[in-house]
Amino acid sequence: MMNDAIIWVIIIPLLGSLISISWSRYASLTAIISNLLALAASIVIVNQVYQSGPFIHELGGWQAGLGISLRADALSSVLLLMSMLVVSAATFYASSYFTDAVKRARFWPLWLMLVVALNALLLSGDLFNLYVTLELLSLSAVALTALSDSRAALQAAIRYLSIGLLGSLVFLAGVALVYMGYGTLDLLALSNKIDASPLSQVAFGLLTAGLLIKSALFPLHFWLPSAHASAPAPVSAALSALVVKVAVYILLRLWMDVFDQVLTPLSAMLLGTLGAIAVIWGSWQALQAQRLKLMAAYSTVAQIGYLFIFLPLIVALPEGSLKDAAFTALLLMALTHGFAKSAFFLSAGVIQQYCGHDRIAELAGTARALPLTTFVIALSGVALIGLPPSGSFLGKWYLVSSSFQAGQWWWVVVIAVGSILATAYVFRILGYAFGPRESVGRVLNGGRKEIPALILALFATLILGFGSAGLWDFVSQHRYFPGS
Amino acid sequence: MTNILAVLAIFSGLFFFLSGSIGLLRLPDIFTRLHALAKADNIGLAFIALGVIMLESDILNNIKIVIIWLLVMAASAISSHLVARHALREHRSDD
Amino acid sequence: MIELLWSVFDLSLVLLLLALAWGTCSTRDVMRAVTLFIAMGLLLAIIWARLKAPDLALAEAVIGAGISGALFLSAIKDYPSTITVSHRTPVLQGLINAFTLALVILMSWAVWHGLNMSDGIRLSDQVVAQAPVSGVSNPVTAVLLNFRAYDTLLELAVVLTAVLTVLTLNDRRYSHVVSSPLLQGMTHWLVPLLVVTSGYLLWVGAHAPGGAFQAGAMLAAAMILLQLAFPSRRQQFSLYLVRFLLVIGIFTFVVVGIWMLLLNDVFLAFDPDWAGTLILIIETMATLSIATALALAYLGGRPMGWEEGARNNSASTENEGAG
Amino acid sequence: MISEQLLYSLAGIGLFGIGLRATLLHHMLIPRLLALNVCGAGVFLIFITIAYAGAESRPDAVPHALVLTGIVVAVSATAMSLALGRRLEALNDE
Repeated sequence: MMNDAIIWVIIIPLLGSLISISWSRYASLTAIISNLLALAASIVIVNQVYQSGPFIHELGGWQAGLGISLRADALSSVLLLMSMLVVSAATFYASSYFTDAVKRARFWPLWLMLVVALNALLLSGDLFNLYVTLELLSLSAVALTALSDSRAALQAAIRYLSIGLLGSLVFLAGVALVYMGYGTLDLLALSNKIDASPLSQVAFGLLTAGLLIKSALFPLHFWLPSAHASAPAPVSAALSALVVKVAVYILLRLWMDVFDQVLTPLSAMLLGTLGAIAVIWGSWQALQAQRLKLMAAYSTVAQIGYLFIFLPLIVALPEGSLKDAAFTALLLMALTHGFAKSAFFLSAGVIQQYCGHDRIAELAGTARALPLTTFVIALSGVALIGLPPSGSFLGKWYLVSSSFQAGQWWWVVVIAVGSILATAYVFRILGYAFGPRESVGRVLNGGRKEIPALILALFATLILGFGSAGLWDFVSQHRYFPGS
Repeated sequence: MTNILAVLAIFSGLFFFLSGSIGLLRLPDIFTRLHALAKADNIGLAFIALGVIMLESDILNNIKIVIIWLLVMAASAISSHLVARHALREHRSDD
Repeated sequence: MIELLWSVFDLSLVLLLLALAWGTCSTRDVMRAVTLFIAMGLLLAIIWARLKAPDLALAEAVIGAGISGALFLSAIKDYPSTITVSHRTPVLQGLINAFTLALVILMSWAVWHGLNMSDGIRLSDQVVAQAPVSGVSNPVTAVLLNFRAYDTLLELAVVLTAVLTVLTLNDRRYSHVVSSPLLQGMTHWLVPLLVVTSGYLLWVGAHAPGGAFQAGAMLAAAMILLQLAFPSRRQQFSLYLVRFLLVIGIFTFVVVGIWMLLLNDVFLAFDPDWAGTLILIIETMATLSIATALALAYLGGRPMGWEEGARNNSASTENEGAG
Repeated sequence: MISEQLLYSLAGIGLFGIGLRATLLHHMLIPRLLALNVCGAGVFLIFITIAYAGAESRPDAVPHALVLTGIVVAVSATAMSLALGRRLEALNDE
């Protein structure tokens, strides 16, 4: 039973979704229980990878290639655990966020589908299956964005969907070319067969382009801010922390494990440059933003940029501990951002519900009315800037040191500017939040809403910061795909 | 001999289809177009079905072809009727 | 001679296809664009048949051209009928054109190389070799419901997600009522025929072209036809039944998968002896779900009373809160 | 035999290009959705061409199954986009 956790983590939310459609009366309870069960399953998976290394589940009992395989290694299992933690916290939060019962009944089935898509995507070992999970992810994410039911949200949702569909189709065209040349869809079999040819290069380009759209790398980020800012708060948290990130995960998987024969330093440099522009541009826009959630969304654009700066460094560094360290630092950055940004969005939701708006300039007094939420925002701000002891401090530290080791010092300038801008936008909010106001409203004590965000923020700052040594060992030992 | 007849039938079917399509493109209004389309296409399909029946020896398949022809005829008759009626109402409401 | 004729045939199919696609994408009249799109779908069905993919020909005709076309046709009533072509600046338009052209040339170059480079080892040999133990002899069904059944499970989840979204967003459309005695007369005998055909497609999918998706779409067509011809009868559908039909496909799929997991330690690992029966059960339920989903999607929103359960629930919890 | 494959795969690429171009150019929902569907049809055609192995031999069933999945996904996405558009129109009218 324990060995099958890799299946349960997908099936349990799926069953939960079906139940919450059929009996909307018990939907909240179903969602919480199935999330907790799936969280437990993801812990089992991480433990299994830790104990006995990466493993594989060949669905239907067919050899991977003919059938589809699910795979777990250090990268996917850690991201899975992060995603389940974020989702579980957001689930608790959402159970009290939606006051309208009809909205709640609409929310749960789609939310659980999003969880299914995230987990299925992280564990998939098959190129076409990745396409299907990407579509499931897009559709459920768009549906949840549209739940806000405002004009802005629907416009954002429509744009998000058509961009997402375009990205999937470009990805699918890449899949078609891969199958044309190599006759397989299994990632592992493909990594053994692949060679540098015109076909594989164009296919690789298409797959990458499709995923870049989904991961909102500058200049393909234009759909992100409106969608992430107009969705309901728990949805924004999942979109910014997870949905964008899993696209980066597939990209990384394809670049590092499958197409490593095909990629050129030049293409990595190109993505790194785009990432650098994203860091500066996103941070600058975040500083200009008038609304809290829009600021957080632009900050996501910037934080995704950091992840792409790692690519040219990892490609340039020689095989060995330096490369592994850069890779782990990338993972650490991704994890920290996931926890911090979801905490931030959940807190922004609390503020929005309390104040009735999220205009930054009018936040005066929230620090007194909502001390815990303001504290969470400060904590996640620490992680977004990259101050110690957060995980992103270590991540940026390694980013800087690998830039010097790879002889690409210019990234350091970008990182410095990005961090200064991040400091500015975080302190701008805190400055307004601590501002005085004549009549302080009722002090909200919404434990169910504030505690999940606090836990996520603590993960981002303390646990990842102080506990990252374990991650280092874990990733360097079990980083590779099972069987390779 | 049967082959030649079959090919002849299919070609005359194609001729009707062609004239139906030309009618669709060239005729001035929706009613005349429908007229061209429904009539010519039904006869065209009948000829093609006839030709295919001559080529096919299996009796079951032949029955299927006849059923298909009948179904298409009924469907095209009814849909032409609906299109025409809709057009007529719009035509009247325009006046 | 024959080869030449085939080439002429292929070439004219391809040119017509490209022309229809170009027309669909460049006309300024929405109605014309949709009509051309449907025509393109039908032409694609012929091309699938030509390329020896009859399963797809069926699916394209029923789903790609039929259901998609119906969705578009009913949607364009809600929209303005002329397309303002583009708000992009001329420079941007030029860039888009150049970019697309470059991409097309690049892909053609890749395919030119790629068609000759395959080592000939494809999954097709494995599919044929394993087909006898898959439980069905139609290789496409074997891939869909046995070798890559997990994909199909997630695909059903995609359909369900899309329909749930349709149901959450809007109330159903009431405007399209076509009451005509002729249509009603035809519906009387066409609907039973469609149901029988759908059942036939489902059953025959095991060894010949057909299967759950084609059958489901056919059944959906029957439902849509009924709703068009007899607008008053639809209220008699129990909404509990509709909910049940919507989820039964995935539910059966998952339950069978878990059963196999407990039995054989692998999710969805069918015993060869049982595989045929299990696949038929899954496909039957999936047909019902797909048909319900597509018919609801066509209605464009939730039927009356869809969210009553949640509403009652809210009323009762509010009362509890007050008490 | 190669020439048929080449012809149809080039047609698939052409369809993909036409759809892609129109998707990027249009900003109205329905034309853009039609364009996306055209684009998808192009990708499907590439898949089916790969499966086709000549007049005499049996085609590869795997791409057929993949395209069937793709068609169903496409129709779902279309239905969903149209519903989003309809809701937006309704909100605009209010």
